[in-house]
Amino acid sequence: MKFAVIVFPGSDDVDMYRAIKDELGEEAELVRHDAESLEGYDGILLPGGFSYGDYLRAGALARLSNVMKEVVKAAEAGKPVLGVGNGFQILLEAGLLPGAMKKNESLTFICRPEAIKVQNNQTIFTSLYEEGEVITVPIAHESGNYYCDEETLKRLKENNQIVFTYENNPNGSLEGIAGIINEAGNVLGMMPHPERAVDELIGGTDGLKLFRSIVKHWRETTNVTNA
Amino acid sequence: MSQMREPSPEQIKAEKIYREMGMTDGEYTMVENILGRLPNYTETGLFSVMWSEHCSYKNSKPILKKFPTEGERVLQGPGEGAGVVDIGDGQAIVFKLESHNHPSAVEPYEGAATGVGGILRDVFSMGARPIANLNSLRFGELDSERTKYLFKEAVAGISGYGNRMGIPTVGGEIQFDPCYEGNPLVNAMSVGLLNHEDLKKGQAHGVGNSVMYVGSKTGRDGIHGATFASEEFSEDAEVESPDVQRGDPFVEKLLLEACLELVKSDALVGIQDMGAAGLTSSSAEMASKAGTGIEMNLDLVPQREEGMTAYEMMLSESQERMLLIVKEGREQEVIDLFKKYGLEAATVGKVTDDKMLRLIHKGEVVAEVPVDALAEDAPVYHKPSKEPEYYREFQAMENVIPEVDDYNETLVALLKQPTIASKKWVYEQYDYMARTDTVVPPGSDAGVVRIRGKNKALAMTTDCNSRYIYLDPKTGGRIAVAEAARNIVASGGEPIATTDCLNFGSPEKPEIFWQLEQSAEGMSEACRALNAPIISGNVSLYNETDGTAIYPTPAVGMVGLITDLKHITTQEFKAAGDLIYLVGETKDEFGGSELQKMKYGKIFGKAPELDLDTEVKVQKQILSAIRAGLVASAHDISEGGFAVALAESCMGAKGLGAEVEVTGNPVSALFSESQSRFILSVKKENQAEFEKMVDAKLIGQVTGNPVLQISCNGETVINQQVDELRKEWEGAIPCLLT
Amino acid sequence: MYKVKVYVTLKKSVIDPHGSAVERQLQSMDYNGVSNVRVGKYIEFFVEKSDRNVEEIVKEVCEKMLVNPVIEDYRYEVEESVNQ
Amino acid sequence: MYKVKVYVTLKKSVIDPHGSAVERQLQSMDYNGVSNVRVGKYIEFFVEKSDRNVEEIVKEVCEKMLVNPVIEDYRYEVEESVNQ
Ligand SMILES: Nc1ncnc2c1ncn2[C@@H]1O[C@H](COP(=O)(O)OP(=O)(O)O)[C@@H](O)[C@H]1O
Ligand SMILES: [Mg+2]
Repeated sequence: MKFAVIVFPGSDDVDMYRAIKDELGEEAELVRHDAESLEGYDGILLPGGFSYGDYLRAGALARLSNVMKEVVKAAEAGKPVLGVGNGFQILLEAGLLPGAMKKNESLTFICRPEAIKVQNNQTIFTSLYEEGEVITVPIAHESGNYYCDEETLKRLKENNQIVFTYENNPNGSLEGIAGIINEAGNVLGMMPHPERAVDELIGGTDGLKLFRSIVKHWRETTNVTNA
Repeated sequence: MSQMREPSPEQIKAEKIYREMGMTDGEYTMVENILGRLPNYTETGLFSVMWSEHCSYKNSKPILKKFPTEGERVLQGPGEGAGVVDIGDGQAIVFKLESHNHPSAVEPYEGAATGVGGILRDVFSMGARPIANLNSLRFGELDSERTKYLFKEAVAGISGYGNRMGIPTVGGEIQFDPCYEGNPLVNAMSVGLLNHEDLKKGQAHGVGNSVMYVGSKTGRDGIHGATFASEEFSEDAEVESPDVQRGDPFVEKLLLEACLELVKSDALVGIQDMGAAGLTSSSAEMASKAGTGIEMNLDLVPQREEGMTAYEMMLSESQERMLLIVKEGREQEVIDLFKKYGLEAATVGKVTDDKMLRLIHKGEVVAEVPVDALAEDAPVYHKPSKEPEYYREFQAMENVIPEVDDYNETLVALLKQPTIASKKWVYEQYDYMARTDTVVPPGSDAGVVRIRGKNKALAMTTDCNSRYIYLDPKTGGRIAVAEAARNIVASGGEPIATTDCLNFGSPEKPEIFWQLEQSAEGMSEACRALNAPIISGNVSLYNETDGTAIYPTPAVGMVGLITDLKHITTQEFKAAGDLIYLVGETKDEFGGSELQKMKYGKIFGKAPELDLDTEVKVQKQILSAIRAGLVASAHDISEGGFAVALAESCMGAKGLGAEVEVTGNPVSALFSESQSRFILSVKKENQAEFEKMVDAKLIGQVTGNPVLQISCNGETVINQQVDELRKEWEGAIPCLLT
Repeated sequence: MYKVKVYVTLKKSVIDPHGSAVERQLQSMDYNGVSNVRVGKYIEFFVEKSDRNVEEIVKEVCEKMLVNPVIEDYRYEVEESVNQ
Repeated sequence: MYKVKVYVTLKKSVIDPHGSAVERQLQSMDYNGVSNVRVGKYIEFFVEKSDRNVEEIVKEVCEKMLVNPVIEDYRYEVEESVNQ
């Protein structure tokens, strides 16, 4: 499976890129913010970091870059799109996922391993987890305080779009929401960093199953055999 | 901004205007002699910044000369942006520690942030990719609103800049003491990695080559920052403070990526960051080091503000800028490369053969001065030194053991002292995991970062117990280096090189100069003994408020090489049943200890002794045992003594406790700060082999019950739930901040 | 040339972590009479005269970039200006 | 009850990374007529009537909490208000 890791100015792309190449053993390419096309990629990854310094609002400037038009197209075409940390913020700003991010309640950046519950394992991103499984995945963000209005929350719940929640809400997120998926089920945004939990030596391996789920789904739905 | 008429050369002399720029009468006369005429305003400015302590090290040079700076691994010692050490496989690491004290006292967020930005540029201007940051911080006691503000904002600034750069902050140290109340210290360290062939230097070789300017535009920020950093604070200092520099980490990240791409190109001849004294120091130093001159047309310098004078442009400390020397004819490549990253590059001058720095502004030559006079040949002073009264008094004192009624209470109280308390509140604001190479995050003795693709890692730490140094600068200097090395060794590494930042009061005072001399002497001895030469560093003098100096604070940064990932060791206990060993001798040593400060509200007496032969032997033994796979956990004993260190080894583990038995005076056994000591835990099956290798005393074992129990001479002196201890220890700093 | 001022505020229904923190701090400093602190943004810029209606441009810029309509409201002022 | 509005702007000579980033992005989206973007803060709060002069309170609050005088300037407006 071939992933595009989208690089905005200020993104931290290495973690995601290494996770895919070194730990998952799949193909990954860095694709610049001004790229004209995302053709040929089977999955789109929006990594963490501070695109455009997170200036103005986290994700606000990145969502206006050229490549985002292509990300929207890919999402509409049903390709898996995963936004992590800053990537999640960009997906929200771009309207690919509902809601918005506010500053953490503490107003400070928080970096630490966090216990996350898998609320929905019926997605292409989480099929290898058990429902209700509690995994440890690091967070590292300053604006991870998820917000949406009541109506949206109701819809998220009805459609089972809340995929991950925090066990001990670290940032003030509404209902401890850590990750949500779109209605179509192919765009996932999450603040915890699964790409930082793919190696026993560093941060554990609880994030691996997420990437493996994506690959498994791709294998099952594509008749191209992977060499 | 309205254009002020600059004073004429005659006026500068007659009205002694150079004094306002920090230049002495004698120095002014030297300038007159060098030029053979009166310097104009711009030229006076160039000399005043370049001859400030911050840029010229005029007072500290004689001291720095004594540092051991050579070793088989050293590829570049002090003198460039940062030092470079070989780590094998054609790779090298680049690192340096640098102060940003004065800016941080005025505007803590931006001061600390730009401190991080500055040290990063020092590292990547060498061609290295920064892979980890650390810091060393000092504040007053956390009891005033001002200190809380300074502390919170400085941490936020480091977090704001370092995190945005995508570089993990993996360690550091913080101490709180009233002497830093008016003069906090913010020292930032960065460690970079490079392949030998990418090593770049800040040298302007090749007459005719182009001088190029890249990065942010120049504004009026921080004019005279270097001079400012070379003055002490007085009550009205805040009024006079120059515009503070403000950083833009986003631009710096672009600059980093662009520069790292550029160093792969042979179009690049030299590169230096514009730090203190911006364009002036970068141009003069690059030319001076290469034996060339530089001519710049200031009209071509990208400017953010209108109507800037030559003086303002040359002295501006706008952030996120670099000066490049590029092969003649290859400029467009550089412009295109930077454009790809959204950055501007401009050709502003050329390398000449006349060893002059010549500046042209609006068609006129506005300054013409010899580069060597500005850089290499700046004046050097040998300040008088005098042993202070207090030192003699302290040395004459007998060691007294503080009285302790309740050992349990005392342990808890010590764990809550901000200097000892968990720094989680701080380091959780740092993205210590960025780049996913941080094997040991902050919270153990040293941060450990692996080298991708190789079976090796780097251990890194910053240390300096300034209380010992105040009591006895030479011993304290030795201890600072030895402690850093202990933290490296306890993590499984072999110390390979050292960096330092000498934060002191005014060198004009003989007693302060003596502290500087003595502590540098002690540091040198220890670096020699431990084979960890000093490859880079920084000096920050005049750290005084209303005439009172901070404790002498020569912060030490050290990096060690871990030659096999299997050797990585942390301080927390691993499994119930493991044997606990104490290495080293405990004496009745409380001078400058945490217990002494807590009990008496002040420090006095002798610093703990340090025997370097013992230190070296102990460290060698422990490292061999770790390399032989015999050690489950290792932790050096530092502030607070044995009981605090043992508690730390328990608190880091989940659901484990310890039961140990010690002997001697219980207060000393628990709280003395004797040096060269470690607490190790060892699996039972390794007992015999371990004991053959390390002179250690078996004192007890790790228990599956989270209780810390210490008995002394057969009597239980400490009995505490580890969870309770952790709560107090982790809660102390957040509690003081609300 | 026009000078534009944009005021961005969090929607009433959205809790403002920054404002709340300021308020808590003020309370602890005994400014008990201060309430309902809301921290928003105040953005200034210039727009050159062109064929396009300046308000149209301002609205576009706000809606595309300066404001996140999920949580924020905004208003703006446009005034003619001779120099920057 | 008073309603207070505070406008915090960066001093002229201080760089504004937010403003510059916004401007660069606008430029790349062909809003070439937009220039000199500066991003500041707009803060609203209420102050209860008391013995103390409201302006005095506002100034104190601004200088102690809301504004960083080293890099920022501010101005404020106070108006009477019946309800929050
Ligand atoms: N300013 C800081 N930044 C990051 N980590 C810090 C800072 N201060 C302390 N730490 C971390 O907290 C832990 C304890 O620090 P310290 O008490 O100085 O350790 P030691 O006594 O072993 O030198 C270390 O892991 C250290 O890296
Ligand atoms: Mg230690």
